[in-house]
Amino acid sequence: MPNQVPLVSYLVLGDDPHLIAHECTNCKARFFDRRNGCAKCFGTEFKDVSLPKEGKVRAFSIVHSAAPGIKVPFVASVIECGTTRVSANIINVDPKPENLKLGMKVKLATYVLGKDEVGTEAIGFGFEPA
Amino acid sequence: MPNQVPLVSYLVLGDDPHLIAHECTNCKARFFDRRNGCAKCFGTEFKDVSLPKEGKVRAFSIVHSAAPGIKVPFVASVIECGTTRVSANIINVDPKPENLKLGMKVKLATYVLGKDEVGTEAIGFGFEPA
Amino acid sequence: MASENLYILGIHMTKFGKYPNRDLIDLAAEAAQGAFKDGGVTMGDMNILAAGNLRGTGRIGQPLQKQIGQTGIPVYNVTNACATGATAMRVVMMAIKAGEADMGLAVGSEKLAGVGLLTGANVKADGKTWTPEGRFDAVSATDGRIGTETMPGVFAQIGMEYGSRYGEVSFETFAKISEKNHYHSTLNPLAAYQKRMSLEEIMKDVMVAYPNTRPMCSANTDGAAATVIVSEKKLRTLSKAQQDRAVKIAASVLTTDPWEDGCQVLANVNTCTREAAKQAYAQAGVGPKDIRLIELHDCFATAELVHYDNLMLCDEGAAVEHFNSGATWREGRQPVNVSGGLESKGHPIAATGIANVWEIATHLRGEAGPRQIEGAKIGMTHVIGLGNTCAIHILQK
Amino acid sequence: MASENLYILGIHMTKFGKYPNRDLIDLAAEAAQGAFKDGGVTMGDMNILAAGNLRGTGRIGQPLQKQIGQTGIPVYNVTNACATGATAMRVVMMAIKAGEADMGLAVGSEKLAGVGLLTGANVKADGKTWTPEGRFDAVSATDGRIGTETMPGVFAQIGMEYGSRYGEVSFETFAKISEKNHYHSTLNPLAAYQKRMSLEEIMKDVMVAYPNTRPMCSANTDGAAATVIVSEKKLRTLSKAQQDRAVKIAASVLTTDPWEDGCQVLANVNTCTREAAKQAYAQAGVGPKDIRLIELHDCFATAELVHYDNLMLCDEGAAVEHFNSGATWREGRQPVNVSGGLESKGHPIAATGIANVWEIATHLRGEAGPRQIEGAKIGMTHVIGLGNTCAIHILQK
Ligand SMILES: [Zn+2]
Ligand SMILES: [Zn+2]
Repeated sequence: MPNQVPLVSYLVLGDDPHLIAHECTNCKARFFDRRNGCAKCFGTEFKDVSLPKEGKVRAFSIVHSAAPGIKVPFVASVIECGTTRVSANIINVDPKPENLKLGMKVKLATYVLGKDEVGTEAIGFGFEPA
Repeated sequence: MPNQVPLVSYLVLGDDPHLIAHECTNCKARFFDRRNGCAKCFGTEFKDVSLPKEGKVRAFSIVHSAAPGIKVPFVASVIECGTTRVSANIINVDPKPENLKLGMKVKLATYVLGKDEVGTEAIGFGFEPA
Repeated sequence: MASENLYILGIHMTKFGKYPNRDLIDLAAEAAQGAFKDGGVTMGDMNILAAGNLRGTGRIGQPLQKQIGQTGIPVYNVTNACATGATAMRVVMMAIKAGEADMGLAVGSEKLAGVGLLTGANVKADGKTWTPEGRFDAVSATDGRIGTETMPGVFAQIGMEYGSRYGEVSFETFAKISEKNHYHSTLNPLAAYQKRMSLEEIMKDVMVAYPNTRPMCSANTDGAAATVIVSEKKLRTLSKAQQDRAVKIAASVLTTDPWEDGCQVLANVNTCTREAAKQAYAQAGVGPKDIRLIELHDCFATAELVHYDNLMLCDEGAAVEHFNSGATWREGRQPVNVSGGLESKGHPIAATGIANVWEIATHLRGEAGPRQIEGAKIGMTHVIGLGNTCAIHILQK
Repeated sequence: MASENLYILGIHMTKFGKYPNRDLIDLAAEAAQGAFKDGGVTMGDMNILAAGNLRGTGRIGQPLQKQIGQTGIPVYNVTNACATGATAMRVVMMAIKAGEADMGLAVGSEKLAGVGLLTGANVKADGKTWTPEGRFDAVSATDGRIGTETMPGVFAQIGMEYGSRYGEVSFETFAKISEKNHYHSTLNPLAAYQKRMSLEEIMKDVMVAYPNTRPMCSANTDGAAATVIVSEKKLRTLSKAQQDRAVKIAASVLTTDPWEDGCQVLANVNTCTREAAKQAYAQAGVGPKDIRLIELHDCFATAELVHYDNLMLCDEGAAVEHFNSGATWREGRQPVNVSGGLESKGHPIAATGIANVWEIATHLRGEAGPRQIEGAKIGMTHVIGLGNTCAIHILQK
């Protein structure tokens, strides 16, 4: 099996790929990016927490116009994983309005984005209908 | 003789190449660019006036670093043509401090900048020691 | 000082559209000189200039001053995404309230014609070996792979998210909002597009980001707008004609988005708008029902809907019913975007926040001609800068 | 309101230098959080944020707010060339004087390490056929052909022009100014370069734009600075420790260049500086002789000289004599740029206008350690944004 790297560091690979969030140890606000502080309480300590792999669709758009290299149309969405909202594409679905519904249940899925010149695979993620 | 165009429209070519300024008809402030109004009196009417071809050096710098395509070092300067200040290179002089002096007398000179693909020459200008 | 009233003395917008032979400063100068003429003043009367531009150099104040008058006054160059023009107005107002000026010019200018999709995209070429970069340690571009950063897609989701809270909103409803605005535009000679479009035409047009088709997206155009703002004290020294046409700025509010879960995942334009509206109503001492007409930030048809609710023009959750009642059409109880809105008037970003003030002021002055909303005494403008900023002005005659 | 005094409550600058692994927001956040800590406050105490950045996205306010605290307050993104940081401070001050805030944060951040020559160059590829473009109908690039738009060349001429008015200034004199500033930098741990340089080393270094060699040019570095500004009324409600360290802003002035012949041919940084200085002295009720130390905009050694005169630190035309008297060395009567100045401390553009306030405030607080200027009770900062803007602050303890 080739070496793999995640598209972003909040995607944890391995036997059980899942997303993590940086949770403020003071107020429990959650973030996905490298932090200088907490946007809610201004704290500066965070711990990583795992997110559920299942969620439901809070919002979506079928995007027909994107940067070069991105296949269109694709489905951009906001997924509620428990109480935490996540940005993700809805994948493994024909991107038509009739196949998408607010509140629909989805689950995390990963895919190979591509290989670099030393053969390492980059792994992306999306959510697919559950 | 090939067709010629001036580098900028305030350089008038022909038998007697010279610079023109746009003079505010109200307050006589002078400008070289296309105008929306007068920076001094807010008037919006201008007429073109010819500048003397001789002047003296008000300020200069021997510039050793420039955009690609510009030969360095070159002498950037501000020339006083009568009472009007003009930006120009000092040309036809070895660009060394000992050859340049504040207040030195200079006169307008033109040169061929290059030809385009239909053979038209672009004409640039500078001031040379008088 | 802080309680002194401020007024719009002069205001002007260029026609929005394509100006291939005019630069940012030409447009800004036309707007500024138009505002001076409208207000019966000159650059020599200004004590401050605040200038906004987003997609050019971002700093047009001094180049503009070089063209319309170098008087030595302080110049502030501001940006705040699509709220840039409104932010320039706020800076002038603060200078006056601070006692540093009694009259000032705010201007916004943008060249956007022919610009393609506006994205916040962090697209980078895939490197030869994957190398983590940025705040997400991304080894490749994330825009389009982890949701979208394109404006049509972001605002589409903002509209859909409203459906998650209060019941699904149909594609047709969003399209009807666009139908209204394109209908309104037919009466506005300064709109870039003045073509009435049927609901069917709108729904069958090119899909940009479902549920927003092309005519449901703001139009990328060139344009500029400018306004002269004056203190009440100074206004009282001017002519009766000037005083008669001056429009009172009853409220001026700028907010950003307070923390709420998910707000860094999908831009939250609701919280900052609702908060700005609350503050604006309090400042002006009026309620939503007192507002005769509104220019709100319909950067996309999906956005207009949510702002009916955010601006409290309807009961909470009742934006669809509100729209379906006909209230927001120009013949309705409380018309929204009688200018045609950004979808048809055009959206030269930095100009927008002043152009919407021009629209309201023109109605309050009774000078809107065939598109005049009768009896307009109080109007409101709203603009959103993604990222986020909300600016609201309430104007009163 | 307008007459209320304002104070620096907290202020912080990052060390200037190279930060390849930190972005604009990391630097801005360090500066902001440092300023909060210095002032004993939090983001929750701020009622306004003004943020400046020039060479990045130009709008860092909201991305910063997302990292240090989303409280819903108004955010203003400003630019004013090298006066950007000072302009952010002015916006916060106007908000407080206007009664819209009692405490606010101004921040400037820039990533400039490794950036080459900063030009305003309108270089365009020569087209296949000559086509007139722009305000001069230029058929090809003019920068380098009709004078220079590069900063070193522009400021070299500004120094030479002083010589035209008051008698030629030697290369050596300009180089000695740089020698002074590099000497000063050896005591400033936050300076990007802290290396003493001999006059000979400076004169024999790479010539950039005669008479400015490389060490006579401001250093392109990364860095950020931030300050918390508070109203006197609010300050009086804070702890004695906070009140004791607060530094009064005795004057704050922003100007642009009034019309004068030639000002659109060679940037005129003299008129706007002299006017700003006059206004600042009047606001503070002090004269040039009352100022104990000055941080002025030595973007190039040639610039420092002219500002001795513009700030009226010497008699008109006597800048060379003033420098030769030794007055501006740290051991002299009225030291200038004891931080090392932009030539050695570094010049992360948008941070500069706040970092120079940090330097003066640190001396007035008696916290400058080995480089402390004794008895400093009043100090002045000066910054120039080409194009032009001048900002001056007078601080008092
Ligand atoms: Zn927290
Ligand atoms: Zn004039």
